[in-house]
Amino acid sequence: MNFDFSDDQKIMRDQARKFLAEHSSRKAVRVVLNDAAKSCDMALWKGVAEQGWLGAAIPEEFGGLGLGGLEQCVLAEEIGRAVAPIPFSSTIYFFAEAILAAGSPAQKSALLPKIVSGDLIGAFAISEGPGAPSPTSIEASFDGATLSGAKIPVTDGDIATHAVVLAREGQGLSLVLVDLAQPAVKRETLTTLDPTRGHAKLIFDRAKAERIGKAGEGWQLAEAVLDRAAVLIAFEQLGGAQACLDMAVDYAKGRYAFSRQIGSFQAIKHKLADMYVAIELGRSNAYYGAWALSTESAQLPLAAAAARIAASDAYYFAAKENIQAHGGMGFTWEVDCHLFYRRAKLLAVQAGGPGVWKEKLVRRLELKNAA
Amino acid sequence: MNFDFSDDQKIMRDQARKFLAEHSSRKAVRVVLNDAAKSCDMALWKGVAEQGWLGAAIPEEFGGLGLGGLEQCVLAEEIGRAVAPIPFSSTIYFFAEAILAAGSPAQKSALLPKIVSGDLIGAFAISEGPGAPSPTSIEASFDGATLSGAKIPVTDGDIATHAVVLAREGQGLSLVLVDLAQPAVKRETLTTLDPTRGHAKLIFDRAKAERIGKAGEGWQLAEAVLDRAAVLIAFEQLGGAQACLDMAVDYAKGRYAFSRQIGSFQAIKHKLADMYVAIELGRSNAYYGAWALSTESAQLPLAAAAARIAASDAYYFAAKENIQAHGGMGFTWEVDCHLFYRRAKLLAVQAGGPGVWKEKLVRRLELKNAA
Amino acid sequence: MDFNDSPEEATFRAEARAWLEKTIGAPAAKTLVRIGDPESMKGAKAYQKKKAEAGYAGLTWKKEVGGRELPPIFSVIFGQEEQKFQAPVGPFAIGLGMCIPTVIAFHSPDKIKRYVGPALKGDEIWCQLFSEPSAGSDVAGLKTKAVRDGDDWVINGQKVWTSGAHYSDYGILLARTNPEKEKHKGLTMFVLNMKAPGVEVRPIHQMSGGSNFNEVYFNDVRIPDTERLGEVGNGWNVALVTLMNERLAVGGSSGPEYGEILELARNTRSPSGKGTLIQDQAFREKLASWYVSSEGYTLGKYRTMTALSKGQTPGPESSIGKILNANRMQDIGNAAIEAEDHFGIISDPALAPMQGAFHNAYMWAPGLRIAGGTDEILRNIIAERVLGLPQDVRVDKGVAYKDLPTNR
Amino acid sequence: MDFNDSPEEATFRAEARAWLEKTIGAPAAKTLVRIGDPESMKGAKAYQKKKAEAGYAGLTWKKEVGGRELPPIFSVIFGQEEQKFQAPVGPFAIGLGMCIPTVIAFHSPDKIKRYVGPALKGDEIWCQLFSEPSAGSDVAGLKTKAVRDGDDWVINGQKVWTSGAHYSDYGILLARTNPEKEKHKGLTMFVLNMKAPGVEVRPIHQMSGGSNFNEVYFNDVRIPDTERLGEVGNGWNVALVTLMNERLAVGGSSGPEYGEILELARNTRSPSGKGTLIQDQAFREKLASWYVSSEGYTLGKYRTMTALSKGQTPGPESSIGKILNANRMQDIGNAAIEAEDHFGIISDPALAPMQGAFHNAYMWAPGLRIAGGTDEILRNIIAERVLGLPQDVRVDKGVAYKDLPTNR
Repeated sequence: MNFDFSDDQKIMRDQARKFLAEHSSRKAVRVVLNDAAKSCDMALWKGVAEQGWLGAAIPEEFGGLGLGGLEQCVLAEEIGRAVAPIPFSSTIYFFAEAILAAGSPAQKSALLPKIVSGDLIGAFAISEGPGAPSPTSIEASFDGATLSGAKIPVTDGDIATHAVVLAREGQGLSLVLVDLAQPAVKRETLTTLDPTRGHAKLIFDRAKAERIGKAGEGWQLAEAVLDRAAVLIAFEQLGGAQACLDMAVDYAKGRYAFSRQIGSFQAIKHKLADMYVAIELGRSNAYYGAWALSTESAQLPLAAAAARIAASDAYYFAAKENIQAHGGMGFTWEVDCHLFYRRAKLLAVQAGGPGVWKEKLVRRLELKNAA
Repeated sequence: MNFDFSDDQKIMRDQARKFLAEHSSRKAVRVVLNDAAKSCDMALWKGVAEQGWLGAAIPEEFGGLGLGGLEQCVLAEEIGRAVAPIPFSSTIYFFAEAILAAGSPAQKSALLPKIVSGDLIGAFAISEGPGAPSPTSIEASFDGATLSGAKIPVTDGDIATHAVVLAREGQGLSLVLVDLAQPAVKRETLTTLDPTRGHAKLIFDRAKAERIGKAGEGWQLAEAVLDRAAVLIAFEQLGGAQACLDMAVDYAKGRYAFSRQIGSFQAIKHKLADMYVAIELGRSNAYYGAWALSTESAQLPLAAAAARIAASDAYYFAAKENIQAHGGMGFTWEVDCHLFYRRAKLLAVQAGGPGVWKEKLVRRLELKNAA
Repeated sequence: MDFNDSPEEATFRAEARAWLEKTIGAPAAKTLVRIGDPESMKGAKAYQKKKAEAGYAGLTWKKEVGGRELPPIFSVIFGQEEQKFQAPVGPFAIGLGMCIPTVIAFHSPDKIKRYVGPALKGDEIWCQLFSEPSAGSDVAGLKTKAVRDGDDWVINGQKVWTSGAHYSDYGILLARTNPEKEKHKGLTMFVLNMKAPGVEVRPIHQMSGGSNFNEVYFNDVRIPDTERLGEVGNGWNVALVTLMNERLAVGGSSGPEYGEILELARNTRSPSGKGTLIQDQAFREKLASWYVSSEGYTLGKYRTMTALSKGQTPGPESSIGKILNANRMQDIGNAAIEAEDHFGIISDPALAPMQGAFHNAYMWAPGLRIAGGTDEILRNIIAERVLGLPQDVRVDKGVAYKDLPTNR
Repeated sequence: MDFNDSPEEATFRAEARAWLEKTIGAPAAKTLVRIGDPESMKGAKAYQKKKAEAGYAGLTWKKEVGGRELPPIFSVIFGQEEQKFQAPVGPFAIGLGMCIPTVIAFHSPDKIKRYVGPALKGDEIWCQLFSEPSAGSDVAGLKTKAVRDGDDWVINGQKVWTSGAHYSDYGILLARTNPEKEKHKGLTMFVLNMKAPGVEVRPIHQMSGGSNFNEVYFNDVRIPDTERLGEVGNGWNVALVTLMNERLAVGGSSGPEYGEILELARNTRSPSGKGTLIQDQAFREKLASWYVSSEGYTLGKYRTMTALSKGQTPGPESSIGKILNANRMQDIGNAAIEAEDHFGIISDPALAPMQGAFHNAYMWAPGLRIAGGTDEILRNIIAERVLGLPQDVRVDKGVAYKDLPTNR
């Protein structure tokens, strides 16, 4: 039985944590939060590129480190803990994974090295409006050479250089690649709950585009990308949730009310114990997702759904009760609680909301039991 | 604003409570609980008849007191508090209400006086097996003169003298009245979670029966009876939930752990506060149901659903956390906690489970908003 | 059982309604009155003056201070009618609801005369200065010092979460006059002139973005001893009177309710991909619970009104309302955002459903769960004052304030 | 990251499996071994004897007491394989898991020789006598008196919730030898001969109907001082060793799980009247949560095993499992009953789904939430020992046991 990360992976985690503590302190995050014009810390982005994180899971032939999914999970957890204001998930979990999964050799060698170097910022564009997207709801269309339609919201779409877009092609759906640096692409930046990440509406008017993977396989490809991303995001969520618990424990030890540390009151103790339980439940499910991710296991779809559901629950609960444990201070802008409360919601909806994943989980469980 | 019971009704409640404390003490309930052959306290049944409770809402012309729905609610709450082992709900909330709602003058004058005197024990038979019944699921059939089929479970069906049965008649459903004292009716008593109330499977083999109300209106009539019963049962549930809270508060004051009253620990305090909140939420909704019941308001269907949902939640929560607050003692047969835990479940499913009523509530809310 | 006014109540409601129609015009739809902005403040003061002249201010107060000595139910009724007309009463709620009753109960006759009239007429606005950065749930643990100097007291320290401090003329201030005594026994209450030198008001920047509260700093602020409320060292008992009045001023539920999210669900795809959200049974069951909670809250207020109109005083059970409302608000806001899926992250009022009302609920609810008694404190209150459970162990009994352990 | 045994572990597992096939036969489906009934008890003792002879008992113990000094992971592996074969290990779990390790740690060499062998071979069964009617969560508050009389101690009092007392030969007994001392300091541990005069065992009638536990009464029971475990007054520290071993013996989840209720849902009408329950989105979302909780528990055990196989000792975090399992069991039982609608009240195994397994869960879960540490105590343990939060205020510090306030 070896259901844990390796010592090397743990060393990598410690290094990542140290690096982010230095280059993505809460103070640094607040620079982005407080500046409406900023939605990303470009210096940090360059930094993580130099650390090799962007290429961690990209094969060496394309300039990456050729490490596996487990190393990605380790990095994801630390990025989540730091609420890092960089387009890491969009570029790595979504864009790069899509290229790796379905890109042609030409596309790979054209794009992957740029990802490794940090010159390419990727986005993944599915949503076209309120509610969960479905194969029949997608209206953006690809005619084999150009893309037309609108995507809203696109996370990191305001700063992305390229996007992978789900679009209608003939009777089916396809994934298409778009270079966003062309006049046929308009961007409208969006105001969201989480100002530490950029969002935009992307409008395509016969924009030059090329397909990724086979025509008509767009939905299945997108689902596959989402399954892998769900595991990686689960680790970001757990990193954030753990940071909330750490904050709350710290505050509960230092804050006095009625001449006692508030952490000596069961109302607080049990609240924090419940956070811990939720996080550990998420961790166990996320570890299984990590194993399935790194082994390309057939269990991935079910494991990814479980990891995402547990991690989303844990982060929301930890983020909101961390505010509560802080009392009035927690409701102020100056105290960091709300950074996590905001990010928790972004990560909970970014790859599809809880309802979507609960349905996925049960459908996959039914298939498994039928098998 | 006069959203409360009247002083007279409160006096009636105090008298009912005193009477039940004397004649339906927990000790008396345990006589029924511990004796597999017993499912009802007949002496108590005679007693409540003498008190006039059985005729409280039955018009004077049929020997009743001709009081209103509010008085019934007051009695229901006390019966719930006492976990009284009598077929009160089956006979009064269901059987009598069905006769009053749809019975012919002949049926009324034949049956109602016997109810008032306590000689008639009524049952209401809809369920034919696992899961919520639906207009299409009912198989028992009535040919205009005789009834065939089986009903399971029928609460108090083991001791009932008469039953109102939902059965298929031609294309539709009808309510039919059956005298159970005939060879064409077989009874099989059932083992249930709540031994303080009797249950049976009733098997009809061309049993003499007569219709109540119009042919084909059985489902609507049953729904109307269920709406009224839901409000009255809600008061039984709140009476039971309040008894749980009272027990828990009492125990928490007297029981010491770590040399403190356990009621001084927030884990217990907040648990009991949550019970109180749930009960008060149920009470407010149930009061509204009582008002709608007593005024025959068009709001009854919606109010009844809200009252039933809130009261079912409150009773289940109070019953299970009352055991928890009692610790090991609460898990013993000798301590009374489990009487409520058992009765809570019976009352939660007897008139249709929570899922059924949540769907009813929303459907009725949609109608109201559409109107 | 009915929802009708008594004859007297009905007559009063009719008069009130007639007066409001004459004064304000037609009933208005629910809108957010932006308290504090100069324009609406002028309008509010003008309304309050007319209200006082018409005898609708201080309804429950003694006649000698300009009241009408009516039972509390009548001010509830007037408040209900005012709400229908969206009367701009916000700026005066704390002053007339909490501060002035305390002044009347504890100040000297001439001072009472001095303060009550202008407050009733809306000429002067009051705020309440109790909470401090290190004294929130435990108000009696406050630090702000008042030191006697001749005929004055010299105030140094800081208050926090003070609503309306920036537009208030006066405030009632709870300060520590003797750190040698037990914490509850070393406090004294004062009337503070908010315009006095050394008083500095700074807005608090909330996590939700806005600023509805203030910090108030005291730097050698002088208060004449003639502005003391009650005896030296009796401040806690004075504060209890103030806070008791707070409970009567329970606010209603704000933010989107089951009706709003039901509307949203009609036009939103369900997460399961089968039909719309309103057809989703998981959503329908949640909707049922929100309905039960929301209606239960409203009906509970009717029960409180019934008690009032029978001359009883409502107890701490009204704490239930805030626990239910704040948590339901957070839950509904969150559910709506998640139902919107990825689009739910967009909070821009121009794009988000209901002009971002669900997002506001999501960001506001955490504050609502804390302000005026946290969920946890309210559960303590219910457990101790309603259920009669014993207090938690008190480690500060018999200990001088200065010797108490405090934030590290 | 993988779920594989290390080479040594794999070899050991193969040997164990081969031995179990030889000894028991084919792997068996999960069945309830009715501990205590004479027949299955004979079988259990026979199995335990073979197990000891084959060297599979006391795997982790020192060689001089008949163990093999293997790391804990090996006894976990053997336990996993035993479970697949439904090996009848129940009656020995407490004795070999908790009592005998305590005997080994604190008893005299000759007594260790006397007790360990027969226990390993299953000839003698042990029980643990700690909890009392007024000392549940607060075990150290126990009343049972041990008074020195010559070479003996005279025991009077009562224990409760003792599993297996009725078929046990010996027990370890925690008693109060000095009420003048603080409660933790006046306790002493003894080995009790359950057949000694004055020991009376009575079954406890549970709310669920059955009787899986006992009360044990002591009426002038004499224990020679040579059967004392550890120093007089050191009983609490001895007990901590016993309880630490308890944590390693964490049981798995019992009762129906998401798989069973999923089956039920396939053939049950939905409460909404639309299709079957499995098509009901509200049910599907609940099912998803149960799956996450149940799988999370199992995966958490793999994490514990990983720690064990790396030679680390698992901490109190395993408390999580019981909180999750007991509450999920209650929730699933309740949901299944409610899904059956009115029919759900029928608990008769001949009629109820899964022979009444859901009803058993409903009636058993409340006990599971209490036994071996209530939900509340476990949360305290997590908060204090995992998160490092401060203890609650202790009012019994420095107070003699006899002066402590107790149940009124």
